[in-house]
Amino acid sequence: MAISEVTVRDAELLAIDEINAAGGVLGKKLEPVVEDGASDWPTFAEKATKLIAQDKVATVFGGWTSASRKAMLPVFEKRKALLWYPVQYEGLESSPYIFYTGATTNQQIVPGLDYLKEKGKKKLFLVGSDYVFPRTANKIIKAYAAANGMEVLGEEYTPLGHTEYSTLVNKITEAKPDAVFNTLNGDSNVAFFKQLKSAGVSAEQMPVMSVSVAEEEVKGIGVDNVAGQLVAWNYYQTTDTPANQKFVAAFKAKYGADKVTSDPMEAGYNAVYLWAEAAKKAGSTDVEAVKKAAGGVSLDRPEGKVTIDGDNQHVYKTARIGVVQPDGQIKEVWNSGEPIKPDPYLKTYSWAGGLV
Amino acid sequence: MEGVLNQLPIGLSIGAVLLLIALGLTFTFGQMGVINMAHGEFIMAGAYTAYLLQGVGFLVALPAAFVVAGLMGLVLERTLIRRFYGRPLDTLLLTWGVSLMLQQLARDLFGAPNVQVVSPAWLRGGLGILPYNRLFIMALAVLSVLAIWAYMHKTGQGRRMRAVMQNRRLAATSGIDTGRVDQRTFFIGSGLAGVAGVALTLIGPVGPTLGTYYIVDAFLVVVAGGLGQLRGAVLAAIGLGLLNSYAEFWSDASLAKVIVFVAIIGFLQIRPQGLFFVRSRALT
Amino acid sequence: MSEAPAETTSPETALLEIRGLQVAFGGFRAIDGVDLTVGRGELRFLIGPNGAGKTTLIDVITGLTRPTAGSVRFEGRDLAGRREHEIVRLGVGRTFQTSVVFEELTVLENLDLAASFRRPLWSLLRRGRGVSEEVAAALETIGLTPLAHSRAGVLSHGQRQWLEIGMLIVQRPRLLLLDEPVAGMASDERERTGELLTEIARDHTVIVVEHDMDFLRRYASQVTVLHEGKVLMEGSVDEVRADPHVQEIYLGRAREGAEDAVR
Amino acid sequence: MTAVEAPAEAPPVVRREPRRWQGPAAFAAVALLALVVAPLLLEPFRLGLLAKYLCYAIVALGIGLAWGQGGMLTLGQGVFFGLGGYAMGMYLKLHDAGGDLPDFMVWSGVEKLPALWTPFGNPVFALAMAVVVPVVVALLLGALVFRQRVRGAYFAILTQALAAALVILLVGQQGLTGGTNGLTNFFDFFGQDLAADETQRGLYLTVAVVLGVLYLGARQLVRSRFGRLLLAVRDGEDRVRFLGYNPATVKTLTFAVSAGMAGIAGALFVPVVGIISPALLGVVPSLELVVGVAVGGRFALAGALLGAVVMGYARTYFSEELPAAWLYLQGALFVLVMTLAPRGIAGLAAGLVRRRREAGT
Repeated sequence: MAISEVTVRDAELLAIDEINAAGGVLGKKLEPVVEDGASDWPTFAEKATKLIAQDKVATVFGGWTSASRKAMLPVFEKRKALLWYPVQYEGLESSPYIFYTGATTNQQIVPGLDYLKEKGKKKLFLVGSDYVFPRTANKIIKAYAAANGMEVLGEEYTPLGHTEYSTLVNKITEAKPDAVFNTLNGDSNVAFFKQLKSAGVSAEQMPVMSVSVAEEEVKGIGVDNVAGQLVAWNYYQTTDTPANQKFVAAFKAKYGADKVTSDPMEAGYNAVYLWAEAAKKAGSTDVEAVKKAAGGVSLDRPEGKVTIDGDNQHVYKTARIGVVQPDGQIKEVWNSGEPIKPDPYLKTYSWAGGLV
Repeated sequence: MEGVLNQLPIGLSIGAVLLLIALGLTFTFGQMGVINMAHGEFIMAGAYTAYLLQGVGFLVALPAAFVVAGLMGLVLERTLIRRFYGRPLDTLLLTWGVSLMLQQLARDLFGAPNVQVVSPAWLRGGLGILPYNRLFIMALAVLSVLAIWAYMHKTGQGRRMRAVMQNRRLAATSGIDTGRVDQRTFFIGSGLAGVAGVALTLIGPVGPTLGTYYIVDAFLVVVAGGLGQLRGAVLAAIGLGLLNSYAEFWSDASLAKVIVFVAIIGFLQIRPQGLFFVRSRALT
Repeated sequence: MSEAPAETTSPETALLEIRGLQVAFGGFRAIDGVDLTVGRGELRFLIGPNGAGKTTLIDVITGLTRPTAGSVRFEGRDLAGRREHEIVRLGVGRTFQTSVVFEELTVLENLDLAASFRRPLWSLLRRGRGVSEEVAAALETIGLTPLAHSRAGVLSHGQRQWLEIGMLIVQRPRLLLLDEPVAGMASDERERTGELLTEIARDHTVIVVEHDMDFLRRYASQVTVLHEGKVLMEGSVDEVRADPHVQEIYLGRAREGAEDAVR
Repeated sequence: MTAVEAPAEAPPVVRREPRRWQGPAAFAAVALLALVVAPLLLEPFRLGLLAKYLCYAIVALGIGLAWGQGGMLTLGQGVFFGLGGYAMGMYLKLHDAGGDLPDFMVWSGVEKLPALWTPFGNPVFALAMAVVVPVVVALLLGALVFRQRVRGAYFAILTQALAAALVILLVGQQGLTGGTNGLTNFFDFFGQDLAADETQRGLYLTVAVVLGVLYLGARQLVRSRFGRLLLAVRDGEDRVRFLGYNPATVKTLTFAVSAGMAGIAGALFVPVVGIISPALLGVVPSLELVVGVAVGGRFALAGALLGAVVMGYARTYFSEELPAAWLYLQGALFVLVMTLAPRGIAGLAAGLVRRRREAGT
């Protein structure tokens, strides 16, 4: 299990512990079976099959990259089993056998753009890792820009795991955008921010809005390289809700005081609670019954109120823009006020008409 | 237009990174015939050394990483590689196994996420397009090459090393302890990987998979450089650095990698003699 | 033994013609202006002290080394720029100082492989069964019939050399180049090799590179002496042995080696 | 430094004609086990995994030919596996889409089916391409590289770089290839429902039969004159040249055969596992395949094949039972095999048999 997948698993196990301590679901204790997708999509599919066919689990929580979800999707659809996917993703999907507890594009990318527009950033430069999420995100960004009087000066992709960003930084500084929209993934963020910083580009003159940099990544990038930069998520460790104080405390108690919590972890943590709530409502862990009961299930979670949208099986989430602080935490500077209805196909956005 | 000009120093600085990561390999691979897939993990060891020595001083980390990675190389040579001389393909697979274990070891020791290595304050800022840390890497690459050259040509150990590289059997019969020379070569080659690792903390991630990002590039430099000579590695690194820089500037990072690969295959068509030579009297 | 002395060989019948050959390795001239003509049916010995350019000459003829200048013509065809296997296909075969046979294959398989080189590659896919007459004859000639099914890896040094010669014979080359065929052999093996050589020379043109004077005296007729990359002289064994210049380079060079050489 | 590869330790020292019935009997026993016993005993999920391992075994067979017999260490076999897999995946995708655009093209913003895809709607064409494309790529690469006498370690590194480059290319062409996701979500396989257990069983049997046929073919190749020539090229490429053969041709053809096998394996893999993605053909999976071959024993075709199955099983087993230790185990296993038993399981077995025989006589 590579890097961040581990902490999502830890958060999910914490939720299971908590639910068991409170008496379990429908009078039964939850028993976790952990399998490792090894950051390898076909392995995700193999392990999902094993969990369903051999271990006969009630439901599966997990998946990391979009590719891992796409690889597992046919397994769950064919075997009519449930997957709870906890990561923000590129939308344009609504499988009847998947619940999406992370943000879809209109709960993360669109609010991020709204924020940049509000701040008067008209010229954008798009940087992403070469895979599905950044490419789809950038398509949305370009459509948004076209409809909102913004200009996209450049769109660049680098291979996954790429670590040489001097040429890209040169391209960016030459284009002189007002802001950079960053959909780089994993280790590439470290190299990108280090090299951007040492090229003397500061967050004040050219802020970078990132959608894959959370509290955990900040540590690896080095706070001094990323402090002052913008991120778009639905949850931060600093999010001020009673449920979050409890979550952060419980997580640190279980895994160590130096651990941080982040958006995907919180979404995974939520997923377990949402499933448990739906099962209670259905009075059964049967897949079809849970699916039917899930619509409208609503809970107060660390990120605030979340509600399952019965139609597309996504979750209503509050969008939050944050700024990375010198202590490595992220401070919220803007939020959407209320949970945003998930719209994976951006059907309610007129500018997105040509996308799907 | 300024961007095009900027790509020149950028290309040179990419070349310097390539040279640093490949320098050790020109010894262990180019001259000893050992394909060390764990070279990337020695780079990683160097980077973690810099991580552990934060606060002590960045310049202290350089020799420390040289020694740490060098010792790792020495242990590897003494315990395993020694049995595999003359079987380069087997060493390749063997050291790959070692590299997997080292990656997992790093994960267990330091955790799976990247760790933070703060660049020293005196490397903040820059000169023109090149930040000081890039200039530092270039200077380090030049210094390493000079040091190696001086070692090989100006010291007795270096001369013995060259003797073994050119003709192992003859060297052995003229009283050179080839085993010792091999150990030294491996120590130096691996140590250089450690130095590269420290330098890479300035510009890239520091995590368990660090080595895997650089290993293929490092080998390509040695293949393109051929000859197993310092000169070949230097020229290949600079050439590939510039090619990378301009290919990426005019296309994108993904395509640049493909272009570099195609260029190397093409280069081999023109100058395969850089890559091997047939000994007429001792056919294999 | 050959009846045709070199000087009477006319250009039409010359099998191998080397003109103005030069080979330089860096600054060192391994061959420096060699002319050599070998006629059909000849058995020619090439001698000379170490570094005289004997093996380099063979390497050039067989395409292993590229000449810096000059030409090599075989049956009137220029060999320049041809790859090794193409030259073999033209009819030039050679052995090496350190014999190379395929140790994983049996003696028979080694010979069979050599004999099959003119077959189209596809026909090699069939499982070769049985022993062709030609291969059987070669086995007999080199005296390895009893070892036909042994792996070549178990052969002695002498047997390997014979196997190599056998592999040459089955290829029916029109020119054989043998590079020090008796080096490192015991005396009975030398004897055997000498007989083999005599037998082969009956219907082949052969060039032998050899150091061993004793062997030379017994089996050679025509000798070319190379020295420092040049042809020092050509002539019969007796002429060569009587030549003071030759004696000087063999005797003057290294006394201890000389004894061995003129023994 | 010389790029001339020293012949690694020599394969079996004693060339013994095995008793005539032994080979066929062993083959029949394995065939019975694979075709009758396994489908009866294993539950569908495990049978599917076995089918996957057998796909890897087909690749391993090719590696055994190229590396074990021909001395060409190919670290880019995933490339050919992937090309075969994509050919099959493209057909299945088009077939499922039934005239519409495949799903990933829709979300990648492709509006018209790319010309490259059009002919793959034809199953015969797609199946043919699954073999032809890898073979042609291998022929081209082989012709370029072997003609220039690039070999040994250099060849290994070049094939590795090829794998790295192809992954980047596939990932970058998302509209054409599905990007990192690759091609997945297939429903129908020549009229059979891919989710059904019977389909999976049928696929398993197909893979097993194909593997058996290819094994026999490869064995025939190894025992033919061509096979001896290949061995000769491995042990003395330059000497072979002086026998009038062009080693580059021999190597290129063998490399192409091994590529074709990998292509077939890839094409079978796709319906069995349900996905083909760049992650399956990069540097690491290609190396893992070679590792399997080395563990099983590269000098014997059966060893290579066995190694792939053993490694596949070990990977599944340990990642289920001891996930944290898997990387250590894999690394350690490999170091041990290379150090103590460089001829792999097959070598150990052959040694045992020989010892017993010697004890008996």
